[in-house]
Amino acid sequence: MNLPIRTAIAIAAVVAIVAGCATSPSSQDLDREAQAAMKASFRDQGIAKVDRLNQDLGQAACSSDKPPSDAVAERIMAEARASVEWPAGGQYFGDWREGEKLAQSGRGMTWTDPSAATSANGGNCYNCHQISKAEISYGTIGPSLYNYGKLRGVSDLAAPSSQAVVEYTWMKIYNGKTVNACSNMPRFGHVGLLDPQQMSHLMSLLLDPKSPVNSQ
Amino acid sequence: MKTFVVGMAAVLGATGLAQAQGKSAAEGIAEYRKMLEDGNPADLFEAKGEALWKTRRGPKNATLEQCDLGKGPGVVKGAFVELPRYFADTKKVQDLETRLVTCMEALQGFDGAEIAKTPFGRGEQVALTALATWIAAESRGLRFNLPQGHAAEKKSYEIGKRVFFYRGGPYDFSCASCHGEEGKRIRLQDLPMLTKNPGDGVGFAAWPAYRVSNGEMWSMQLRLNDCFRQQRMPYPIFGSEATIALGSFMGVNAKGAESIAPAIKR
Amino acid sequence: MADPMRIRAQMAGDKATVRVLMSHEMETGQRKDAAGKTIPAWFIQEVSAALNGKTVMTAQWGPSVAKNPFLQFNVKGAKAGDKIAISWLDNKGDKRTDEAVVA
Amino acid sequence: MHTRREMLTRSAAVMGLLAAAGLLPQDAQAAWSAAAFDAKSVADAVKALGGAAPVESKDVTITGPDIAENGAVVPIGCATALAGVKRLLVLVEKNPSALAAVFEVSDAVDANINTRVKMGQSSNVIAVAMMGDGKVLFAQKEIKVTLGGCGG
Repeated sequence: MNLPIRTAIAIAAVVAIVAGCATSPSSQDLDREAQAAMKASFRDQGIAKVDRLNQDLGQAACSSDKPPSDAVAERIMAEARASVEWPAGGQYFGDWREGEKLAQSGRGMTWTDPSAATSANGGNCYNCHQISKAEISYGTIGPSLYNYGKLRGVSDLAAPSSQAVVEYTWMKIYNGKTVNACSNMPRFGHVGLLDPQQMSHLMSLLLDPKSPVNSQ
Repeated sequence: MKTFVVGMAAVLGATGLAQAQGKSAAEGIAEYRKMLEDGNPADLFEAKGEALWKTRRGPKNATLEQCDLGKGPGVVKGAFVELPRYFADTKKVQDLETRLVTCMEALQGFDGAEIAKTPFGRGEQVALTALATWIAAESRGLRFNLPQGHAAEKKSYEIGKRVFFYRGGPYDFSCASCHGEEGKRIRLQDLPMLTKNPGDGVGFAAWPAYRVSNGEMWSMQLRLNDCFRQQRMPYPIFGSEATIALGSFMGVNAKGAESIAPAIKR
Repeated sequence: MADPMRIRAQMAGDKATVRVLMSHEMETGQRKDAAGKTIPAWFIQEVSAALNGKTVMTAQWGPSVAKNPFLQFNVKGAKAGDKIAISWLDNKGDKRTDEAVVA
Repeated sequence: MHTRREMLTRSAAVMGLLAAAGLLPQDAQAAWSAAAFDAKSVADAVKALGGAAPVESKDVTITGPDIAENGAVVPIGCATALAGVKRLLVLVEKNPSALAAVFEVSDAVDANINTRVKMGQSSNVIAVAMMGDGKVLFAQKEIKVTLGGCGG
């Protein structure tokens, strides 16, 4: 337990140094006290253990009302890009109907969820994004994904011209920190929230010309 | 009977079409919320809380009428809009619920640690929620004005700010992921921006609130508890420093906002 | 014992508008608990309203009336100071009567 | 009500309801109409209460939101200005049991009642007025139930 705390503090200190001289010593004391308060204020419950409070570089660097420095942001994005696993056999696509079900489901990874298995998780997509036109209950934390593939000129999933968009979209779902260091979006592939097949269903929902996202 | 069914199908088609072209979803939701305003079941909890305040209970068979919520023993009106605050007797910054536990312990002889361990909606936690509902209602219409004179109160705010932005867990969420920007929503629910004055009764100033979705009264401690659940964080301990510091951060930010608690929420 | 109702009765013209909130689970009997066991139905089945002791309305409710039920109706010919009594009886035989004075 | 004779042939529960439908003595044990509340469809529920085939009528109104933020609590109003109403019914077409509430109204109250119901999904909600002359009139409105919150 001690090691991660120290790591987190070390990261926080690095971030403070990199961010410049705006932080006073007392602010660093408060940072340390806040870390200690977090560790003392939570307990394990079900699948949600206190080790969830241990922060990696990106989580620590994006835990402030100020963004990290360009250098730190670059490092977060570079590490994220290096972490992306591409689908075996180039199997980017599945079934948009399954993708819609995943997009609708807000389940997964809370202390009331019995299992952390990918099969127990939803994509939570509609919580933050508009996707199909039919679903009016959508969030606005993320951009609208309505007509996602159509707006990007995808009319044939297998066409070479679609390749760049396909890869970008996979990367974004797998680990959104590849594109934006402090992205609000969960890293579905990187953290193992969804398996490659589930991600392929979401890919189809967004990009398949037959998906209601693009056909309606 | 057949005519009834056929007739209904025809009408259904027509009204469905008319509605699709009519009000927007947001207008529809606003209309729904307005209809629920009159007759907020929080009233039931408010009445229960008032009775509990005045009832002799606990090992000491005493009422809570001498409880000091920050404005002197027995002063209820106006206490809610100044909490969390520093209390000299406990040497701690306390929110409404932890302060009530202190009073239940000191005046009535209850075991405070036992109450803190009790799950929401059971045993003395039920009483606590009802008491908090009534105490909040006694400050309805008053404006938030948390004291920041004591060093511990300033520190609580600063720690709360850091807790608010703390990202962690499998989703990388912090409180700020949902409540750090203006005009956002999750599904159809508007998300109050809590990093600056949220305006009248949108966020902090609306709790305790009656939750329509499960028909329960939610105190601020339970509200925060479920926020952390949805953040995929571990379980926040009742009355822990992080939860109280968050109350300080949001409460100070809500300065000047009119309290509409106890409100009714989805 | 069930918690008290909240009854408000206010004159509007020559009628009293009565608003009632009842404290009740209104369990449908279709939900399951965490262990997968069905939670038995528990809901108010009968409601009656009386003006100065004379019944003016009765109702039968099913489990799809919302939890902590709300009921609003108008009583004709009431005047300030009159007594409105509301009673309910649930499927377990629990009952409750509360009274309010028309304002 | 000329449906009385028909009703007498039904279950004991419905017979008990007759007592409730009449001028109820102060402390009578009114029986709850299990058959009506068990009915799956709107038509069957009305039938179980001894009603004729409902006819849509502009004289009956149903009010409610177009969209419910949560199906657990949906405010509904049912009313009619017609004289001679015996009962007002509130039904939700797509609920497992359609009937939500039956109000036996006397001349001392307006036939105008507001309450709140649960809805399992988007559905038509229906107000039925059973008249003293045996007519059964209805009005309906579609209410959309949305998925709310984080959904977890």
